[in-house]
Amino acid sequence: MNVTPTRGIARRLDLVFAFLVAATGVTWLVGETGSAGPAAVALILGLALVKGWLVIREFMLLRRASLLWNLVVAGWLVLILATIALTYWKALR
Amino acid sequence: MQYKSQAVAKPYFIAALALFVAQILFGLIMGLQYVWGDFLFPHIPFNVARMVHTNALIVWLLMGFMGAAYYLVPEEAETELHSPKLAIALFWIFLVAAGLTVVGYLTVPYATLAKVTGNDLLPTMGREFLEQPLLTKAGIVVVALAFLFNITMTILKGRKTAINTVLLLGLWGLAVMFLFSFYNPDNLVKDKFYWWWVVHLWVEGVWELILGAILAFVLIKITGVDREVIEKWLYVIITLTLVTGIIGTGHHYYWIGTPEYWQVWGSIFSALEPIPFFAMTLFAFNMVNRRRREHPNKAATLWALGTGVMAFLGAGVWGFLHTLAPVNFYTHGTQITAAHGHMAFYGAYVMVNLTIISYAMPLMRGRAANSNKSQVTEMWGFWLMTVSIVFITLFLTAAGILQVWLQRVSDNPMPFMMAQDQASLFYWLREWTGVVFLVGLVVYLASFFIKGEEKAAA
Amino acid sequence: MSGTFTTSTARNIFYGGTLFFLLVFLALTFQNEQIIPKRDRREMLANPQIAEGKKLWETNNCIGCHTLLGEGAYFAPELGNVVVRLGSKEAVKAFIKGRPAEGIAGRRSMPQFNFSDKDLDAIADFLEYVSKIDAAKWPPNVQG
Amino acid sequence: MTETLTGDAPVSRAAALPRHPPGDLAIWVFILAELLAFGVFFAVYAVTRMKNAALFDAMQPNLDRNAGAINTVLLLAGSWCVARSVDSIARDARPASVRWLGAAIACGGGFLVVKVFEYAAKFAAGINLATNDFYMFYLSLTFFHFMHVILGMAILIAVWIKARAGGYSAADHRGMETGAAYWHMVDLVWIILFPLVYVMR
Repeated sequence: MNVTPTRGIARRLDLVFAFLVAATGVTWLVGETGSAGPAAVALILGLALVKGWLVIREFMLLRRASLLWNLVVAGWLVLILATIALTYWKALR
Repeated sequence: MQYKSQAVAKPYFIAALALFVAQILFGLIMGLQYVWGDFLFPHIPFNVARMVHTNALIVWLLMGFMGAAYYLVPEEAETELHSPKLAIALFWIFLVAAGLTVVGYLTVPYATLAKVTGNDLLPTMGREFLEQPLLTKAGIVVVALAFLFNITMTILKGRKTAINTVLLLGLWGLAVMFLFSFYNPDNLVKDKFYWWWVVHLWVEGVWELILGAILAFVLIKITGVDREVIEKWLYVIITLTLVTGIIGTGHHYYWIGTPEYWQVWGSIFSALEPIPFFAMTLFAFNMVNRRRREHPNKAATLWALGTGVMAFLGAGVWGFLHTLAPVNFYTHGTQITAAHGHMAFYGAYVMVNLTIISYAMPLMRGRAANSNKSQVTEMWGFWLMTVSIVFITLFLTAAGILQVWLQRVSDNPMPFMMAQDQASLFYWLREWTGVVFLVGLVVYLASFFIKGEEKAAA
Repeated sequence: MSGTFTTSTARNIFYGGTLFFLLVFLALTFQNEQIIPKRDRREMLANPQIAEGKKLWETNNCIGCHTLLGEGAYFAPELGNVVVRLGSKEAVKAFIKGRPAEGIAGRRSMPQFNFSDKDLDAIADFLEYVSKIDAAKWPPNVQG
Repeated sequence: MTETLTGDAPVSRAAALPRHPPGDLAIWVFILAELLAFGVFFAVYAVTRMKNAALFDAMQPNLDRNAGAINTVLLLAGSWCVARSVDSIARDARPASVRWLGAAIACGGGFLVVKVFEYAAKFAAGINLATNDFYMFYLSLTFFHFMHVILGMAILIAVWIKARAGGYSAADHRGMETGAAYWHMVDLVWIILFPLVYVMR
């Protein structure tokens, strides 16, 4: 209990959580205002990227794992979001 | 061989191989009928030859699985079989029932067979792969239950390893799913829907547990790699198999009157089905590379590695080729399906049976491995059969692509029979390759009779 | 700490994962049963001829050569849409009836089953019923 | 060659293996398989939407975005609680670890309740998997995820029971890390699902 670095981890987790909730609020707001179009989609997909990254690194603790593991899981996240963005963009045209 | 009762596997393996020969002979008849339409007509029409071909396959694979179970369960459980006498009795019951069924197929018209065997009581016949008369189906259930009783009792009194647990689960699943063969509603959509619970959930479900268990057993024996390592990979692979394979059933529900959502679910999950097969190939090669002993039975090692590769190609790659709904819309029910079926059955289930037979038969005949000469002959059989099936698959794929193009895709779709005529070159090539396969099978069988310097049993 | 891989965890994941995907599959099956009444033309089964025709279809092992909605053997034409392809039930019956007992020299030949007119009616009714099942626009064209 | 034949080969291999994330490797194989399945599902959704953008845009406003957002927060909170629980056990703060786990399970339960209300409204409107392509995907994806939440909760409850019995310690809590990793995966998937299905237009 008296080891400072581990308390630091708890605080770090709290901050990550606070950020995740705030980001979710923004995404919700985009939905509530009925915002459509590339800018709104770029915003929510960008937020999803950051949220996913934080979950992977801080909650799943991949920051303790090797680069390969990070590449695989984060690569999944990037690939999916890129696919979504690409199909959205193509549907616009 | 460490336990006397393991020897009951021997008649099962011998009968399996005999039925294998029958299967191939009837396959050649059918192949010829594809290009020489009235060959043996009306005495052995195509549908009869096909019943014998497919049912002989199913029965011999089951015989092989049972033999494999009788062989490996006592060794895994470290105890004698619960009842060797029951195993032998069941063997004869099963063999006679299968023999009588084939005689029935060949000697009387199918409608007559249906009538005299009481199909009116509970109509179950006349559906693909489930053509067996009611009596035979009931016989299969009885034999399966008695067999499972024997195996389960053996495992209960002995050591419970991952291998015999997975094997037992696969065998019980096999028996349970077969019960759906008794459900045949008038509603064709429901009939087809639950028919797949037997067919798909067998070959892309519970049979793969049996396959995995047999392969893991042989790999432990021939490589000497730690059981712990092999068993945990076994669990991982069969997890992937069932995770993808169960919902993968949906790839049969695209065009049979079932809702469109199956096109999405079926495509996604069946597209992932190659993964466990790929994992299995990696696993087999990895274990052999990490081997801690040089087992004298090289032929068994070859069969084990071959199972991994060919199952991946046949079930994995050739399955993936036509599993996505937009592709399957054009390929459904064509020679593409036949191509996949041939390589998948050979690569997964024929080869795993030949793997355990190759490993266990020498031991049951009192030696660790066959003579070098015998093994070389067996390996010739391996290569002849395996290369043949690859070419049979390629020719059928070519025929299928042509068929799809002419009959389904082109602007002026050609009638079925005209399109078939266009593909006749490929059917001839397939038939000749089939002859080579038969030669391979004869060479393989000949290896059992070749003597020479043998190594004593360990 | 990292890099562990235990048999017991692998085993638990196997059992849990299998059970899980089985449940998902059963849920999809449940939904399937709710939706197919709109697609499978079960109301047509009020005509007992169709069940009789299906039985004749089965006990003569038609599936051993033909496909029905794409399933079966690939030796002879698809029959799910045969009533549409030949134009009428009468044409289907005439075709079945007209098969020569000794086959056609050198060609793939359909056996002469010697069906009674009543049997032929039942078979034609069954094939008509199959042609009306909503098979998601399959086959791609009338040639099956 | 000789090295592969010697008994100690696996040990030297283990040292060369990449540093794995916390938890048992078996769960990570399973997680990767699940991510792949979800990933393909998302991609198929995206492509179908691309081809039917008008239908998807017309249908999407019928979804309950509030419920979706609340559920997002519940899953994030659940994930956070589990992360705090693992952090607590790493400091050997066992009672705290158990409490955090309990909170995570409560969040998961909250998710399920909200989702059941959301589904009830849709089912009452006669919507099912055959209604149209949009609802087919909406129901398929959310239901598949819903089932994962249930599975994740089953795992968390098993971990919670063991934790209460004192089964984990700072020295050995790999089982808890294993369950935690799976639970975070369920959260991660929803982080994409929510904007994709409920918001993007």
